[in-house]
Amino acid sequence: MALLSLTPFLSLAVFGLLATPAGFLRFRNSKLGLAPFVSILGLAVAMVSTVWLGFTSSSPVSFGGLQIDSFTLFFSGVLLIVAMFVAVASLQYMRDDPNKGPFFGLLLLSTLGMIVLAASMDLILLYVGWELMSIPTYALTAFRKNDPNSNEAAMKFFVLSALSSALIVYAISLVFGITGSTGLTAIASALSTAGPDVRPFGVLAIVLFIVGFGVKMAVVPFHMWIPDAFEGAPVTIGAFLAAGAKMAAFAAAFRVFIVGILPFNVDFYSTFAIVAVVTMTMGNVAALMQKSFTRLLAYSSIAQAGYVLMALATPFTTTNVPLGLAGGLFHVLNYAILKTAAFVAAAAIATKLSVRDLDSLNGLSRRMPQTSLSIAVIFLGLAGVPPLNGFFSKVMLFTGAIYSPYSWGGYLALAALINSGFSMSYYGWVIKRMYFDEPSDQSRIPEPRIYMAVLWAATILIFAIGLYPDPWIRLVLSAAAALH
Amino acid sequence: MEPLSSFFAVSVILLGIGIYGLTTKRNAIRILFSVELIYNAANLNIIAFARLRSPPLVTGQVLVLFTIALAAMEAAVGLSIIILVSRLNAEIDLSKLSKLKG
Amino acid sequence: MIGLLSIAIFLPAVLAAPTYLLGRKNAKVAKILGLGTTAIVFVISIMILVVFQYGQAGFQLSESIPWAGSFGLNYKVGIDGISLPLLMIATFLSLLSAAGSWDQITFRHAEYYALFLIFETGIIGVFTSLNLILFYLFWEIVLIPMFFFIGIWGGPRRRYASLKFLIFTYSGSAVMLFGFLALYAWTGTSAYPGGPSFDYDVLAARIPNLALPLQLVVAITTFVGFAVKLPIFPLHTWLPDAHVEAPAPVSVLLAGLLLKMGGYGLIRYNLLLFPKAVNVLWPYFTTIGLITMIYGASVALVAKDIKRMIALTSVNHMGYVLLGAFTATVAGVSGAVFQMFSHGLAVGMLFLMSGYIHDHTGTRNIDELKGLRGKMPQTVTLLFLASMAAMAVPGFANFISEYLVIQGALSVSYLFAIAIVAPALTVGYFLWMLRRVAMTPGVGPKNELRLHSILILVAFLVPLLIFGVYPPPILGSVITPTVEKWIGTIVALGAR
Amino acid sequence: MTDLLFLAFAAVTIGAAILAIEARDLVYGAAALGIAFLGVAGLFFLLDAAYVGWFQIAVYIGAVVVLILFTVMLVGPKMGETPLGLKRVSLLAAILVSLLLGMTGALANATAFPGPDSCGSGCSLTLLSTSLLKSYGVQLEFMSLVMAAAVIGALALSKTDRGQ
Amino acid sequence: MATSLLAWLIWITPLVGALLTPLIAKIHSRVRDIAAVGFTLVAAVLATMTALTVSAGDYTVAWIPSLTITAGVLVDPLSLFMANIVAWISLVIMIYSVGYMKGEFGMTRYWFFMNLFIGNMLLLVLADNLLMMFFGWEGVGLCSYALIGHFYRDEAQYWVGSPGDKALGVSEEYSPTKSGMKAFIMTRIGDVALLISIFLIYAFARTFNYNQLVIELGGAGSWAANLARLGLLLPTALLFFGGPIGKSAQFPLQEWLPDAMTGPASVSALIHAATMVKAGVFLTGRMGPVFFIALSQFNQVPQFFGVIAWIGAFTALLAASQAAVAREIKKVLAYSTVSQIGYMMLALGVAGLSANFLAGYTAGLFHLLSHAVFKASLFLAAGWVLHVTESRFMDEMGGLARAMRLTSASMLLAGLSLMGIPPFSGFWTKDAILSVSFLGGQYILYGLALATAFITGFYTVRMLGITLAGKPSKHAEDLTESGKHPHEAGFMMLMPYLLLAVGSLGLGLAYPFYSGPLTTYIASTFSSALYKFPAATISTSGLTDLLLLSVSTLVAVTGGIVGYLLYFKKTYEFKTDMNPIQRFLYKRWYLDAIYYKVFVSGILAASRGLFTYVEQGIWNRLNNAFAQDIMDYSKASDQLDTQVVDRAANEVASYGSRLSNFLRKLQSGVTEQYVIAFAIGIILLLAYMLFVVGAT
Repeated sequence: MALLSLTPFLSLAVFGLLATPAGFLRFRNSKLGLAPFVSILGLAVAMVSTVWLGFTSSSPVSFGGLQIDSFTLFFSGVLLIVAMFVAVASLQYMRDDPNKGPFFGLLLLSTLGMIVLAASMDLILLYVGWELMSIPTYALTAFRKNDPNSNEAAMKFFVLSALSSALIVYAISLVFGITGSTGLTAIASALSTAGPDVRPFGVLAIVLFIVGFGVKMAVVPFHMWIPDAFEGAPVTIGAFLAAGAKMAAFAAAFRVFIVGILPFNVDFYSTFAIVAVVTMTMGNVAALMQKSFTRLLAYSSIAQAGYVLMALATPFTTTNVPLGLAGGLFHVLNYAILKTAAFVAAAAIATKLSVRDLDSLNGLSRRMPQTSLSIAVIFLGLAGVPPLNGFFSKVMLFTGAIYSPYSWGGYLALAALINSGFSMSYYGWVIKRMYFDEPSDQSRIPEPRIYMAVLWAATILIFAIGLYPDPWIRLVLSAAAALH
Repeated sequence: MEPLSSFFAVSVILLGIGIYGLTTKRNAIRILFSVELIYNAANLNIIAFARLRSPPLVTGQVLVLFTIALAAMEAAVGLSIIILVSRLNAEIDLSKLSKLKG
Repeated sequence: MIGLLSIAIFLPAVLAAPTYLLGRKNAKVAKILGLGTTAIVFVISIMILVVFQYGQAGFQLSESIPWAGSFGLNYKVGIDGISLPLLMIATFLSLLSAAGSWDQITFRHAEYYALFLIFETGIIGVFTSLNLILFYLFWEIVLIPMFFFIGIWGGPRRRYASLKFLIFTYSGSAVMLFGFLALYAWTGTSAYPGGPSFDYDVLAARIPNLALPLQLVVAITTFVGFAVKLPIFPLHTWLPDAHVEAPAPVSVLLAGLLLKMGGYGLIRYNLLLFPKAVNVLWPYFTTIGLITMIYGASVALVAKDIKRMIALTSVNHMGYVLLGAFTATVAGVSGAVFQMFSHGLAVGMLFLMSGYIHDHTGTRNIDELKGLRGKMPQTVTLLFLASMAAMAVPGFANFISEYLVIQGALSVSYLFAIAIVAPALTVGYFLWMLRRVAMTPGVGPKNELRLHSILILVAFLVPLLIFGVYPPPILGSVITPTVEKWIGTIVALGAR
Repeated sequence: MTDLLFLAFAAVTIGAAILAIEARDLVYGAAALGIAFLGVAGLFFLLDAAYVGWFQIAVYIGAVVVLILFTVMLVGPKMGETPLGLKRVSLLAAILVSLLLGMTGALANATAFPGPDSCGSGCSLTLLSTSLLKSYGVQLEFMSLVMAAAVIGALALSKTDRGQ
Repeated sequence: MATSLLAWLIWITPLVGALLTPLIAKIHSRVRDIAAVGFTLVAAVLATMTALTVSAGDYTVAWIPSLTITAGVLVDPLSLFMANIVAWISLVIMIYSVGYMKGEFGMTRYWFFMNLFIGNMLLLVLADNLLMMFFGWEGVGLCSYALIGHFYRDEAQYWVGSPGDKALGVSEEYSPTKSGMKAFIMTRIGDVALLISIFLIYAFARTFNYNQLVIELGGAGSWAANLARLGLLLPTALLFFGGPIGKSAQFPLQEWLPDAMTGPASVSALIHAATMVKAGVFLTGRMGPVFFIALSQFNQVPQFFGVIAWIGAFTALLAASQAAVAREIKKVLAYSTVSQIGYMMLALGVAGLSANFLAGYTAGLFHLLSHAVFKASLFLAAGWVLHVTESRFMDEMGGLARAMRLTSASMLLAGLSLMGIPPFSGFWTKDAILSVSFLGGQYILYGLALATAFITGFYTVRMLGITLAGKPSKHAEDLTESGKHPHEAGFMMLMPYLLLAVGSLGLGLAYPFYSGPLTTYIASTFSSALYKFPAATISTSGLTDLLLLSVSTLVAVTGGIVGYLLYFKKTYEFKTDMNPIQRFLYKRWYLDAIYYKVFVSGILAASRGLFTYVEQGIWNRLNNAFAQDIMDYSKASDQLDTQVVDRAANEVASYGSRLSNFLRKLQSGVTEQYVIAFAIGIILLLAYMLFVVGAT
């Protein structure tokens, strides 16, 4: 029954709406209330149904503009992992917050918006999904109402994000003007026969799409809100923004560019290549001198966005295999896990040490051994050290670049590889701080179990994907094929 | 009826005013104004494109209904953030909201 | 079916976890588990030695399991005459280094031995893998334990040295990875039926058809990666720092094995895969090798720290590998392989000894070590012998290898007669060191090493002397047939 | 006739938009913004999109502008805005905007626009409502969720917590 | 095969013995001493047995298969001749060592290196190919280095050179360790040349084997022909000769040998007089004929052999002149050794220059034999004298003949042999060299050799006169007063040098009887058809022979008389203010100082420069700077790193961190600036898409 395919959406919607009222109910006298459990249940149901759909459904199912294919399911899996990690970590992080109901409700609705983005084959739906994702995150970023940093972060985030939404609408207006349609397949066929007279509008639309999505994807120079927002936002929401919202923006970009605009005879690939190189270089270089852990994570996430952008620059090989695209998707998965876990680790440190300064990391391995170990693993994964997961997605991305039909593909890969090598300097530096430096305070710090659970789960996933990447590579290849 | 280029021109001018406002203004509310102007510019575009083609399309109007509604909701949340900010800070001047940096 | 090689590769990594977990409470358990595992792996390597068919040129004991087949990745391992000596030296040096760590590592044993075992997995993997990505994987695995070894157990400047090491080698390998990926992409076009692949044998068959410019690009980029590890002259600055700061048993691994990865890569991947490119590039590469040889020796001449001196000799000796490999002659390449084998033993012994000396005298400054003979007569004797090996005195395996390299070089061009300056300089700095350390009147009370330490040191000497006097078991029946076959192939394909 | 109307609406819209941005008092600015929205609504009427025009008036003027005014009142005394310290910034902004406009204009110039056509059934309200409910049902559903989210978010943010 | 094992064992026995010595030492020091001598005895016996039983031939096994290199022992007259000399003289000296070294520290090491040396020396001699020979060659060098520095504690009594000796500001005093290193490095220079030559030969001949080299000589495609075609044959031969120059201390590499006298006297006798320094002569003898044949095909014989002859003659004169003013007894002997080896080289060189190759060749080898015997004797006796007088300076001895009659007698006998007085062996062999140079038409060389003979007579008598005759010096009297009377050596020590001295006389007396057969025997080395030496024998009249004999004897005697007049009657006193000629000679013609200044100081300075300016100055800085900046930043938390790390930041590499800091500061926190960046981004993207990609 085709409606079953909607289970992930429905469960997120239902439980998301339920969570807010559930926030008023107490659960066995615990301080937590019922909302977190309702939302985690909702996420679990969505997750299980997504996995089940992934194994059973063979052909794509469409509802209006909503398309449930392996691309959708892949992204929904990734985003649900992120949401799950964030939700579980928030159990601890939001323990003392009185507004847990709205918090978890918004979290679920936002997750739903992200999945809708990944599933939308219609620009109207895409825009609705975009807003469904964004509006709750504005509120979530500002959730520490008494923390001026949280407010400031939300303010900046809102201003730039609203601007990006407006520009996306403007871009949609132009595409609609050219093609007279909002469905991506119709747009694709219209664009493939589009005459030269509409090209200027198409080009403007492409630019505005890049800018609009780029704000969330952390494309330089539209990235500037990111470090501020990540630092100011509640740390778990930082993870949600970094791993969830950003990846959802990539999902939207993949949909729009690969499905919709690809047939249009405009060479946007080189644009993406330039943007990718600038983004990763800027992210890596700026990360080097950061003083705050979350800001360092923010810049590293900007750099990682640069790598994923390569998937848009060189999606297909000369033999028309979506290798780069699949690599991009794989990197989305790996990055989502790594970055969420990194933020959770940051949350663990922030809750216990109440400073986010990098100096507080000195000698951390003796104070918080589990956290330090997972940070080390995560950072090595982000740097792309085998056999951790980040390595294989990078390999696919870079191979895809070399393998692409464009003459600059090799340079792109080389630039990315040099960046990747360079990035080790700050990742290694943090590891050095944790393991080699002397702490100013030797005392052992108890590590909250909930964070540790998330971190260990992530660490195991990092190793599992890295050691046996085959099923995952297959998964991303089929997801990429679904787009094409 | 006026040609499409006229409507497009108005739309682009509104877009320009919006971006100008964004770059030069520091008051959060006024920045919200600018964003809304860009939305309106886009909406005008859509309606014009939908009407001024043969045959005219109704999809454009549907799209605009959505954008109007969503922009309004976004504005609502944005305004509540502004109120929140004003509670803790002396003002809502964005140039003063620069504790998070570098 | 899991074969001997896989057991040798993965056993240490698998046992690393219990070593860490059980060793956390009791350091002794960690030591025993660590040392025991390396011993078992050494026994396995002896079994490999028994099973190995001598005089054969192809890959043996091969295992192939699809690993990420959807991406052309296979778990593929095997050994031939080039990798066998390195495999043996890897297991042997790991054993000796683990034994040497018994005394010399004094804290955080559980972590140390766990990392040690992971390192061993990596190093064995590097020498046995026959898939480019698998190779790269093991290559990087080696890096991380080494980073921690230097950073946690190192000397006063350990933080600086470890970070420098990490950044240098990681950047180098990133460039190398580009070469590998490019190879995959450029031999994966429709011109090559069978789809893209990272498998060594597949690539070896395809690359001759690859256009020269592309071969050149890949050869140069991979060369950079290997050259940083080797290391060659302008890229060597991480090495003295890393060696000086690392604890002595780790220096053994660093100089004895880590550098060999570069040499092995140069031969296995750079030389044997790109015959046409080698034809163009060999003059440059060999010249770099020559410069490295002479430069390393010259700088070692004035080093004040004995460990730094030994470290710089590695630069000198690895220059031979580069020179020998790119002469693309049977003598040169055999010599390069044999040089890696013999240098690993000789320099390993020297480093371990420097650690012992440091422990017993509290200094590594050559000038302050005067009169050591009085304190540690036996150690000084061993220092003599080890120095003789490193000086390539006839009778030690190093002589044969260095000789073969120079022979190979001379058979290519007489200009390489300059190479003979290097051994002369080598003798100079070793003798000068010995004169200051060993040939001065003894001072102070006797403070000799314990018997087991001496036995460990002697264990290095045994193969050096045996193969120095009678190399056929390793040179004739292992290295040469393989090298002959490969050289025959690549020369036929256009390498010089 | 339509020409005149178009010009009038366009002039009102653009003038009010500039005023909204530049008015010193935010209340005037908000009012000017409302007038600009009205102008756009008028243009919608000109384009035979009456329903959308009314929707625009209802939502933008009835909700958004009112919300803005409320906010201005609430924030009221803290409304100060530091003037731009540097004229150069606004000069830069002007240059940027004119560059953008110029480029867009160049783009538009190169494009041939289709001529106007009779509206026919394309402008009928029935078609609009049926397509909104039938073809775009899913979108509508999700938009309702956005509304819910916006309400929850706005409430959560503006709610004063106990003990704080 | 079974018998060939004997030949293998000749050199293996002492090597194994050396390795066993440390173990045997654990039993008892006495057992160790006996065992050490025993190994040498076995080697000596084996050498003789081989000569008697094993038929000549090349006995090989596989060695380095990748290059088809085999290992082997070459049994032929030349190798057996040398092996027997080496083994038997070694035995004698080993026996002497038992007494001489009694009570010294580090005896296990001493025996170890002595046997190792003997083994390597025998390997050098017996090897059938250049590569194995080189093993032995390097081995003896190393043992020499270790044994010279045996007294590594550098007590002043083991130094050479008078206190405060300086030439050109370079100290001429050498401690054992310093001179050991000097010896090793100087000989290494020659070795490098030798090695290059070996490689060149191998590169063309594809073999190291002596016999193979000879067999492949003939024809146009031979290795020699190929080398000659590239103009490399003569350079190869000359480079090859570099090894002998270094090892046998010939000009210009003669400077190490006098300083090598810091070793024990037994070592000096064995290594620096009787055996190792002869390795160069042996090698020249081994390969000389090969080069002769090779070069003769291209008429390049005179160039090569001329160099040998001239170097030999010049070295002989140079060293003899230095011996004439030396103050230390062992240094006199060392100079004398250099000088006598110069004679041998002269002989070998003249062999190639004259019509009769074999005459010169055997003359050189015979002189090698006789020199080995008498010089060993002199050294051993000098060793005892040193011991008794507790001084190395001749002016602190004097009048020893009264107390030590047998020692003095043996020194006199050996000294007469050295002077070349009939009927001692030295007379015959030196005369043979002189006569081949004269008869070969090399009159200038003959003149140089004759001059050397004169000086030899002079310095030998001078040495004997100062030490044995006259009155005891003040130092000697002081010793006597303190109860240390000069006395005769014990049997174990006396016997060896007495035996050798008498042997020298015996060899001389028997010379006319054995010289013919021995010549034939050695000549049979070249029985192969390949050795096409000029067949012409030099026909000389008996009168010429007699004349030559008389001249050389007369010259030597004259020199002796001058010496006698100057030194036998007077008590010699060492004076620091010498006349210019004396000073010039005493300062070793300033050669040593110049070498030191140019090479040692020069190379060190260059290395230091390389280190300071290149290694530290450029590369380290360049590479450090990047990591450096990271460290700079971390100084707040990590003082140590920054203090240690070189603070000189490099402009180029600090860009990374500066850029990073710049980017960090760019992040001003002001939203409007973000928007401006945003707008700039849009413009740039649009511009790129429009103007580069192309909108139309």
